Parts: sequence; C-alpha cells; structure tokens
Amino acid sequence: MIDLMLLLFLVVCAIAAVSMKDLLSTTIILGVYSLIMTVVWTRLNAVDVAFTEASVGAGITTVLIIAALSRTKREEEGQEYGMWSKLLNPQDLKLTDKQSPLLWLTSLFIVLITGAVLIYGTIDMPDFGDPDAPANIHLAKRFIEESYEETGVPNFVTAILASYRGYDTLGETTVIFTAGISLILLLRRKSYICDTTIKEKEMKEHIVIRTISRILIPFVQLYALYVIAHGELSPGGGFQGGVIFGSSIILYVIAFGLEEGRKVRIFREMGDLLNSTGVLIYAGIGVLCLLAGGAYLEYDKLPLGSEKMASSLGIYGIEIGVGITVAAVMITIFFITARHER
Amino acid sequence: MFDAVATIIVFAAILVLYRVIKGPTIYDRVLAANAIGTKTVVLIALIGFIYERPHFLDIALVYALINFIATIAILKYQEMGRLD
Amino acid sequence: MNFVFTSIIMFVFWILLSGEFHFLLMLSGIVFSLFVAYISHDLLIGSDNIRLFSTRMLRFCRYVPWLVWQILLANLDLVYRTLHPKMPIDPQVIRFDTALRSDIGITVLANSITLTPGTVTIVANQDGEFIVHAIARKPAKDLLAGEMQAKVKRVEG
Amino acid sequence: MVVTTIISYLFLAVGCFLIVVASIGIIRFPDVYSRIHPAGKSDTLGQAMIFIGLMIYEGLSFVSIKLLIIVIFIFITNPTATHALVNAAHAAGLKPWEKGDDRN
Repeated sequence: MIDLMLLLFLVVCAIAAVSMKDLLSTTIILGVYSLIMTVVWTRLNAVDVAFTEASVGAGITTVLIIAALSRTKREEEGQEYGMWSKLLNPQDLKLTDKQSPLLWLTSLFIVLITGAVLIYGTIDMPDFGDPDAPANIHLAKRFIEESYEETGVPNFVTAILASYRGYDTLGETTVIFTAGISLILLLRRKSYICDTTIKEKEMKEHIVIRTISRILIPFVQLYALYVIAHGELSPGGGFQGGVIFGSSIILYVIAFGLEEGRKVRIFREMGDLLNSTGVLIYAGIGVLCLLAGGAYLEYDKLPLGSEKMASSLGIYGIEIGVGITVAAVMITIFFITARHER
Repeated sequence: MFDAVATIIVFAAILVLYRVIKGPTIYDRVLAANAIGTKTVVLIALIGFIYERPHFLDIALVYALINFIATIAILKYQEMGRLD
Repeated sequence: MNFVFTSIIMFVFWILLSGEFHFLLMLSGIVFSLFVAYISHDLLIGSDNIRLFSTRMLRFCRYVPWLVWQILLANLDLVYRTLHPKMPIDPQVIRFDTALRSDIGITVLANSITLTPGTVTIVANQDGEFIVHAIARKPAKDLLAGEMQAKVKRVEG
Repeated sequence: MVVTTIISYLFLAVGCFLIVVASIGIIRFPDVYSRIHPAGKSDTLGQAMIFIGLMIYEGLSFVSIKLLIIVIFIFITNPTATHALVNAAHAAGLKPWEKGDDRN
C-alpha cells in the first residue's frame, strides 16, 4: 500500500518537474522527489543509500543548482517542447515548422521502440529480491557473513566500500576532486566587489535567520564529524559527513554573505589545500600499506596492533580523507558558482 | 499501528503535493515542499521503528537540518536573485 | 573562555549522539569537539559573555512550559478553523514595537509568536519592530495585550 | 508495559491527526500568509507528538535521546523556516488575503 502510494507520488513529481517552465519550481519539485526517494530507500532497508540521498539529493544538490541558476536565467526559453506542457496548456498547442507532426510522430516511435527494447531486456533478469539470483548466492553471502571477520568493520556497506572496493572509492574521491579543480580553472575570477548598502539592510531584517543559523552551525558541524566517525558502526561515512559539513559552511555563507564567510572561515587559501589533502590522505594510506609490506590499501598489514584493529583504523583514516575532500570540494563549488562579479 | 500511521502520513503528503504543483506563487511551493519534508522526517523514523533499526534516526536528523538549509537557500535566491 | 565552553557543550552533544564508549570514538569525540570549537566558537555564544548566555538559558528553560501550553492552545484553535466548513478566518496585519534589543530576545519572541495561537511573524528587525500576520481579530488583540513580550523580556534580562 | 504502549499510540494518533489537518489547511486556506499557519504550527506539533510517542514506546535509551534531539531541532528550525518564508513573501510585496476577497 505505502509502496504504491510512494510510486504514484514519484511519477506525479517527475511529470510535474518536466512540465514546469520556471526552473526554480522545477528545483523545488526535484527536492521533493528526492525526499520521497529517501523514504523508498529506507523502505528497501538500504540505509546507506538513503543517507546519501538525504544529504546529497535533497540538500546540497538543491543549493548548488540554485547557485548555478543565479548565474544563468530562470525561465526556460524558446519554443514549447514536450507534449506534457501542451496537454496541460492546450492553448499553447501551435505547431511550427520545427515541430511538424511527422517529426513528432517519429520521435514518439523511437521512444516507444527504445522503451519496449529496455523492457524486453529486463525479462531475463532475476526477479526482484530473488534469493537464487547470482548476485545473492556468492558475493552477497560472503560480504554478509565474513566481512566482519575479514575487516573488523560491523557495517558491511562501509566494509565493502572501503575495503573490498577500496580502489573504486579512491577513484570516486578523485573524480570529485577533479570536478572541483575543473571548476576552479573554468570559473574563478579575481575581482569581487561587495555592495555594502544591501548588506546592511539585510543585516537588520534577517536577524532571526542569522541568530538561528549561528546557533545551529556548530551542532551541524559536530554532527557531520559524528557521521564520519561512526561510518563503521552505523550508516553514513566520509561521503555523507563531508557533504553535511560542507552544508554547514554553506548555511553560514547564505545567512551572513560571502565576504563575511571568507574573512572568518579560512576557505579561500585553505580551500585549495584541503581539496587535495583528502585525496592525499587516502592515497597515502595505500602507500603506507605498501611500505608495511602488504598490497596497496591492504589495511591489515599496517603495524597498528592486531589485524582487525589495523584494518579498522585504516578504514577510519580513509573515511576522514574522503570526508575532507568532499567537504572542501562542495564548499569550493559553492563559493565559485555563487559569487557574482559586478 | 506504525504501518497505519505511516500510510496516513504518506496520504497527507500526497494531499500537500497538490499545493506544490498548483502553486500559484513560488512561496506556496516552498511552503508545501517544506511540509512534505517534515512528513518525510516522521516517515523515516517510523519505518526505522517498523524494521527495528534505530540507525534510521540518523537520517531523520540529517533531514531536520538539511531541509532548513535548502529552504533558506531557495528563499534567499527568490528575494535577492543570488546567494552570496 | 568561549572556546572552552563551546567545546564542553560539543562534547556533551557528541556523547548524546554517539552512545558508544569505545576508546577510539571517545578520543575522536574530544578531538572533533575541540576542532569545532576552534572554528565556530564565536558563533554559538556570539558577542554575549558566558555568564549572560547561561543565565539566559536558565531563564529560557523556565519560559518553556508556558510556551508549550500556548502551542497546544494554538493547535486546538487552528484545528477548529481548518475543519470548520465556513473557515472562520479574518486575516489582518499588525505592527508593534518592543523593548527587546538583543539578538536572542528578538529571535525567541519571533519564533514564539510563530508557534502560538493564530499569529506568524512577518518582520522582526533589530530595533525591536515587529510586523505580524494574525489569522483573526482575537489573536491579534491577545498579542497586542503584551503578555508574551513581558515574558520574553524577562528571559532577556 | 501495556500502559506505556497505549500512551504512545495515543500520541501517535494525535500527531497523525494534526499532520492530516495541517495538510488539509495547506490546501484549503486562501493565500500564502494563511497557509503558513497550519504549515508552521500543526505540522511542527504533529511531528513532535509522533516523536514523543516513539520516545515513550522506546523507553529511556540513547535512541530516545536522539529522538529528543530531533524534536528540539524541529522546534528551532521549523518556525525559523516559516518566518523566513513569510518574510520573503512580504519583501516581494505579496498582499495578504482579506475577508471578502475571492477564495481560490
């Protein structure tokens, strides 16, 4: 029952998001979509995914899309595309040369064929949640039954991400790092003039928001660090914690202004450094494993007490590395996109 | 009991979705989205109790914090046209 | 001083969140509390000194029960207005000045107004000037009578 | 044991009722300013009621402390978000609905 209602909800959201012309409304609807998606993940008992969706999908994506919107235009321009907007607003139904019925029918045909092929492709797949599916027989069993013995980490999602799939996670962290660097290269400009008269008026009017943000921020930051540190025991980990930490700084900037944020909160000079520190910690732990005589990222060879202890500490270390990278890159992206030159 | 409460709350969220889509102003949408956010927090906690996995509460807590940040960001953009 | 105070609060928050007492997690708790206190100690307490901050916290705790009672009343009122088939609302906007000057005082009053019967704060600025949207005439009159302002003023000290 | 369960179910039911009423209010009321009232009040209290119900169900443990933390955060952030919302609407010059105007 709940599942059906949630599915209905998601479909309605998706259609609404496509048919809106105001991009800010679309952003809001996508935020709602993401909220419901989290509920679906929790229904499926996929706590770590739900956590990621909660922190990334609903929170920081919305903020970053808005930062990007503030640099471009808000309304969608040009011709009406898509049939949903026409069905919803029949008076807009004017076919131009570009949208002759033939073209329209052809694209409908192609889409239908693709959809049919995709559905045909799923017929051979094992049923949803089938215990005899290949993925559930070998790998999942081993991860569930033996990961604690092998890595010393109770939460086996973290064990898989950090240990069995350690290279993949290193790759992901590097991708995030690369995204940050590319944005710095593409968009950073030197000049920035702050309009102080607006700021002063704002200061007086937004006193409630400012006071609450001020009180909230330390708690958000500590919570983010808690999520990073408890990645081994409960859902969460470096990625989610990093995003939450980044959001706390972003909240500060939104409430107090960019200049203020830069003056007080380190991040212009330190930001670039921190971006790379995280990846360095991650890769460095791998190298330490090599030096200690193991393979790259084979944590239990580290000389830190028992094998289990060493493995657990190594994973803790790379969680912190991932957290630093994600937080720093999120803040960098926000600072660069939100800043306006006048 | 938890199941029933969760179903009713999803139902309430669908009611509010009407306001998100209809508008008419952007503020109505933000308001309704915010209301759906609060319902989501409740739902996640309830589902955590249904499955007896209290770790779900961490997610609920994230929402209580993150939803606020997103709302403030949307409103500031709507008012100023920028975020800095 | 602010720094020490903030790190203690942060560490208590950590223990409440964590509920685990491994050596490693406690150690990280201490390190992280110090780190957060280092980067944000001027935020939590702001420009107040600690003495003022803590006395305000205590007085605030005494204010909470009354607030909770008001919130319950607010909801009964609202349920009645929402479910009544004719929807008896008569919105109006009122403005008034208060003697409050501190950030905390104004914030507490603004949020209390938002939570209590039939009123929502539209504008609250630093000079203690408030604009409030009331859903009917009676809540507006009750608010102008000034009981809440007096109570918040007592919290502010 | 049974008594606490009943009390917690009572809280859940009340919270649930309040949330549904809030949703109806959000749909029914005529403009942003009046819709804020159900969204800011009933939703907050309904949510808090459900969490308190869960707390009573759980008894004293770190889980219920976490629930309490969530309730406190909700009571701080929700009214602030509400206030920010009306404030922005007011700054944009939206006129409140008055008695006698059309309802839609």
